[in-house]
Amino acid sequence: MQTHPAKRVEIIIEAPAQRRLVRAMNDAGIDAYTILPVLGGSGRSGRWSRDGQVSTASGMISVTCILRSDRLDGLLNAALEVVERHIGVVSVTDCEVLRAERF
Amino acid sequence: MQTHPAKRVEIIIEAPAQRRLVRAMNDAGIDAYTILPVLGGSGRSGRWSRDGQVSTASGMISVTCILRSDRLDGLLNAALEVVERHIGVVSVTDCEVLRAERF
Amino acid sequence: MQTHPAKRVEIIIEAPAQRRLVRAMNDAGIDAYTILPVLGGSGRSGRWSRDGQVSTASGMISVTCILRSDRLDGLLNAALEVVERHIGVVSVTDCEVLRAERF
Amino acid sequence: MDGILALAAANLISPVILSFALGVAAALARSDLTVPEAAAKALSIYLLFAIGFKGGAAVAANGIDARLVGTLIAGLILSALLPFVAFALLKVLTNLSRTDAAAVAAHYGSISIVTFVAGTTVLESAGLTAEGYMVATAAVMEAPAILSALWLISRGNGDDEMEPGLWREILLNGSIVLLVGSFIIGAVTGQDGLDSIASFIVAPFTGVLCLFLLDMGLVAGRGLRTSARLLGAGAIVFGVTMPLVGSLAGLGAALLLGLSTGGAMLLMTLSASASYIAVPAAMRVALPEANPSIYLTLSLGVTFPFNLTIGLPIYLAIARFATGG
Amino acid sequence: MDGILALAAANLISPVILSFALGVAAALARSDLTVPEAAAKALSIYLLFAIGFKGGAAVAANGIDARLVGTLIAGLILSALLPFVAFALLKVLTNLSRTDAAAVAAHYGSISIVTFVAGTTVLESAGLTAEGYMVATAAVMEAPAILSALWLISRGNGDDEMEPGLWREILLNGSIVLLVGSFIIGAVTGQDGLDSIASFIVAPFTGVLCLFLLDMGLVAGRGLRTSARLLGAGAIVFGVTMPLVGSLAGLGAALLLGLSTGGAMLLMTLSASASYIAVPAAMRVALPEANPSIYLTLSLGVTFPFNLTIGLPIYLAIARFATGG
Amino acid sequence: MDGILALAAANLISPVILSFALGVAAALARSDLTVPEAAAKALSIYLLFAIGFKGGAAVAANGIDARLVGTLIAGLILSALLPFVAFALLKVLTNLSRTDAAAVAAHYGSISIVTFVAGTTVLESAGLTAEGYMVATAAVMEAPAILSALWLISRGNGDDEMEPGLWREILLNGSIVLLVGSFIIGAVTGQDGLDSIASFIVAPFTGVLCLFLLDMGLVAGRGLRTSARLLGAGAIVFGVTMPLVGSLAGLGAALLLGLSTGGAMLLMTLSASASYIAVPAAMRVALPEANPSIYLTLSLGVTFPFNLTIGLPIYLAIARFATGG
Ligand SMILES: Nc1ncnc2c1ncn2[C@@H]1O[C@H](COP(=O)(O)O)[C@@H](O)[C@H]1O
Ligand SMILES: Nc1ncnc2c1ncn2[C@@H]1O[C@H](COP(=O)(O)O)[C@@H](O)[C@H]1O
Ligand SMILES: Nc1ncnc2c1ncn2[C@@H]1O[C@H](COP(=O)(O)O)[C@@H](O)[C@H]1O
Ligand code: NA
Ligand code: NA
Ligand code: NA
Repeated sequence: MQTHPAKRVEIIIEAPAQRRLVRAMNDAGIDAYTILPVLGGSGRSGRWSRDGQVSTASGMISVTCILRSDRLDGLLNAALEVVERHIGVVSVTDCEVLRAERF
Repeated sequence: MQTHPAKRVEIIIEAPAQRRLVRAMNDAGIDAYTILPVLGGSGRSGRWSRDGQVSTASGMISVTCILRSDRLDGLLNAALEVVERHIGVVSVTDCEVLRAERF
Repeated sequence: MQTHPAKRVEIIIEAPAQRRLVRAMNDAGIDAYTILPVLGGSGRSGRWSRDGQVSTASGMISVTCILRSDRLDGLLNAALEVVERHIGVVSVTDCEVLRAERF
Repeated sequence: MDGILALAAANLISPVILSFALGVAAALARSDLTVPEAAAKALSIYLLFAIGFKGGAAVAANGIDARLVGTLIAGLILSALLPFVAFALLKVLTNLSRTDAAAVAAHYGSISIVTFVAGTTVLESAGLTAEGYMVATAAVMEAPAILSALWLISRGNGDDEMEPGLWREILLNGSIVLLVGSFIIGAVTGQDGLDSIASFIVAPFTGVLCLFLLDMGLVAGRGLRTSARLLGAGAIVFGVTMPLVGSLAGLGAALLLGLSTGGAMLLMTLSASASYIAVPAAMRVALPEANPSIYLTLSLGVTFPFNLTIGLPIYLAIARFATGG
Repeated sequence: MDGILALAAANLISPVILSFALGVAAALARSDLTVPEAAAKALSIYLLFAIGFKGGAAVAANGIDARLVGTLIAGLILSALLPFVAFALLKVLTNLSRTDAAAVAAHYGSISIVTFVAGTTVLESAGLTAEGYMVATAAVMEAPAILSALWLISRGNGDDEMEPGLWREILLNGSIVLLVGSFIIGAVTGQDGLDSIASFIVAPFTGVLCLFLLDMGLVAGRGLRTSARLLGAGAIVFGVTMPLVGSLAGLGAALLLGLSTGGAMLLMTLSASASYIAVPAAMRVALPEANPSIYLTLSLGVTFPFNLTIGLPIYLAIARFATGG
Repeated sequence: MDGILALAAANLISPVILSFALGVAAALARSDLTVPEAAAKALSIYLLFAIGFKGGAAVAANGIDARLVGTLIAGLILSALLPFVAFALLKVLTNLSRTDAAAVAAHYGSISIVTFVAGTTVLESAGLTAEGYMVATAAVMEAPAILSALWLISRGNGDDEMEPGLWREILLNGSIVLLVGSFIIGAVTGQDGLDSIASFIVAPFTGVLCLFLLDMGLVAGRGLRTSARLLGAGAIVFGVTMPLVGSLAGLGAALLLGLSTGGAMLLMTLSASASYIAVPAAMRVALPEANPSIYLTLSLGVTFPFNLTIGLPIYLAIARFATGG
């Protein structure tokens, strides 16, 4: 089947920064993404878990964004700006997509 | 450690289409997959969020399927058939797996 | 933007094995990871779904770990040790990360 | 006329309605207030279980008679026919595509169980009661409208076959199964059964309803904020006209059946209300090409609040007038 | 005999049992009705908290005596020994692997707290009460069976060391900690404590139980649908024989201890019931090689409904006969 | 003195406090007991709705007077000024960075609604009541402290502009909107409204609070286990000194306003308590550089249990002494 090369960016970031990240992405012209919930994790700032949390302060989300390579730098700049202040990790994977016209 | 090349397909699709997608995958002989919940997202049809939704109408899921490359086309055909009618995105990544005999 | 090659390992494993997996990863010197919830899936042992489950016995999680390639084998060994006894799947993808010093 | 306004005002200043308003206001102001999805689903399970059970227990108390059977049949016919009325009205008032119009029409043939409950509350505060089997009528009216909408589409396409299993999937929608199932449990266990769980399904019911409506307000407000621009003036006019049309159809049936004032008012309410749980889910499966933002915003963002605030007192006034109650 | 049948019939036509039946039926019919996982877990937290607290308050009211201590010890021994009986029975009736048989055996030594509660309800409708410390007995019986099963396996492997921390992890399982913890809170705060939260943990209890059993029915039905083929006739025979065997062991202990009719019936019920929360979780950690579909389907899909419908009236009839109550 | 100890002891042996202790103990023992996030959020929605509604209904019953307005203004000023006191104290007692100190200070200027509710319970068991508008005071005190903390930081940075929309996002935090909104609903619908949902928001309230505190204990215990090492002795001293300092500031304001003994005790409690829902969320947005483990552990792991167990009886004793109540 015919597929087309694209980039898959995954931004794991603390939930309270979601609005800021989305705004930065929109400013960079990117408004297609999917947000997955995160149960818990561990990093330099220790372990955490979403269990029983009432406040939205503790908790992370994973934002996945599939896009054409020529738009990658715009997204990474937007993401970096937010991730630099907030807790978060950004990774980029090569992928193939169906129906390239959508991206 | 010995790893083996495989394909990792991720299908982000609206939740009500899950049964249809699984049926199509089964018909294509694929019955190993994992479904992750999706919190929200944005695309051509605007932003949405799972918060507070009572109906199963609004909401997406992410179906991950790891498989040998020779079975990729079968899966993509099955996925495309469903994704064409429903809201959804399909991406394929090269990956390596342990214990190739499972896939 | 400057990115750096890294590996993205995704371990889909039954939830009751989480402690064991984390312990094995820590023993291998790896303590940065993110855990995503899993809604359901299908494999050689049949279909399952998290809906309505009261016991923690049924249910899987997805552990994502981004790390430098030279640490990959340590992680895979740790993961394999646990996955061999438990229900689970391991896949590795090449990725690029921002801010390499974190990994 | 004064009576209607007084009742409407009293209805508006109730915790239930104000909770809905709070939700809408919070969403429009972009507050991050949300009810977790699992909690919202749990609330709806509670409500369906409680409504069904109490309806069943009421039928057990009153027994089955010809009017019950007649009312169920009337509900079935109303649900099956109203989509055609809605479809025609949409063709006149809007320029929605055939598919979108059919999907919207399915919602208005079917019912909203929370509107039904709010109607019961309005009845109670007016000192009226209704036939116990109105809950069963509500259950019966959930699905036929979906079939009518699909027929509208397939006739248009010249292809009148339905995907195998689809009809089954629609009928076995969780909310329908729960409502019918708990109705049967209530009917079988009767007053004894009701007594044993009344402090769970009766006493706290109105309070739980407040939280549920808070959530519905949040979802409706969010929908209005993001999708109102999809609705033209015509669609909004439809969203307040169709309930009135539906209510009159319901009234006609009620008069033919000889229902009590309360029963007439509830049949009007059911006919006037639009689904936002079962039918949207069915439409995503059966008519995925239809745009969900349109039918969800119209049903939950326009018609639901219209019925809740203005519609219910009107239906009661008309029912009283027509039945002499 | 007539009495048993009448009681069994009355038991069957209760909202609690019918809610379970509704869940099973919906799952078998492939309805998409589901209770969200978080809601199901919340229901189980509520039930464990309420059961533990009420048990503790009952002990506070009656004080501690020798029979209490004796009953706890008896529960411990029953839980530790019943897995050997179950294992032997499985070897005769099925051809399960040693590991699978040991895992199943652990479930039948341990207990199901919802079966226990259903037993209490049956007692109440028969106008009987039981010793308040039966909840504590239930808590004591949760875990020993797990150790026995692990011993059965390690003896077979010739390796009798347990992974460090495993035993601790088993004992600190959330459901055990919550049951024991709320029991202690109930015992410490006594009647005053109970009064302050009775309208939360007493009044709505049966209603909440209905929703919980609806969910258990859904899970059990789903399990039956996908995994029934894993169970041979032998396993199913085991699933209804073992509870009877267990109940007789419980009866023996109760007679030795001189428990009341109600106490005897509940100790029988505990011995007859099979775990589906704590033990499955422990098995995934301690015996991951065992197939979860087998023990879950057997415990939740066969033995739980058997006890709920047929078992409980039988245990009560036997307890009455044996204690002359 | 004896009276204080007796009251403190009685307070400690309540289901609510013991549920918190159970949670802490389970978390410290590494039990896997957890309350699902969605259930915890649902519990907090219930509590905020119930607290706000009851406060509003109380104001509706008593009417608005000058003292009400004065108390709201006093609350506003206390919330705005206490962060400066906290900041100074932190500079003396700890070597936290300017940012971390400001973030912690914001928490102590703001309030904890569960501590407030626990204070009400202590009042009730002492046979006292308070002005109905204390809930409104609590709502008013949520946010000003955040602004003060941001001002402390921006002054330090020489940059005193705030990101556009930030202030709005802070004020529209879900918990603030829900508390204020339900307060208004309670005030508008008054006693009739309260009666219609009392069996939901009044009767089961204390029981729901137990489960909520169980969850808070679990989260606090987990925080202590993983982050206690981040707190030096100085920070812990701050965590128990600052509430006392805050309570005295609250007492001063109460005396100036001429509040009742109960009102004074609650204003002290509000001033003494530290936020762990609204402010942590605001800090992640406004001061993401501050370390959340520090302020969460201090507020939820140190000050919250201190207030709950030792603080409340002390505040009551002082309030009684100072107001002659
Ligand atoms: N290398 C990594 N791989 C996957 N997730 C990570 C990694 N590093 C950090 N994270 C996630 O980001 C969160 C915050 O990381 P940190 O800022 O290092 O504490 C962690 O709790 C993890 O959820
Ligand atoms: N490029 C993309 N990257 C990630 N997720 C996407 C993308 N496009 C669409 N989606 C997801 O698919 C949903 C529907 O997309 P659409 O049909 O474009 O509205 C969105 O709400 C997103 O969750
Ligand atoms: N090839 C695969 N791709 C994605 N997920 C898988 C795959 N195989 C197994 N899984 C996941 O692992 C679980 C257990 O697999 P199994 O041990 O094969 O039953 C399944 O329920 C899936 O969630
Ligand atoms: Na209708
Ligand atoms: Na047993
Ligand atoms: Na304070």
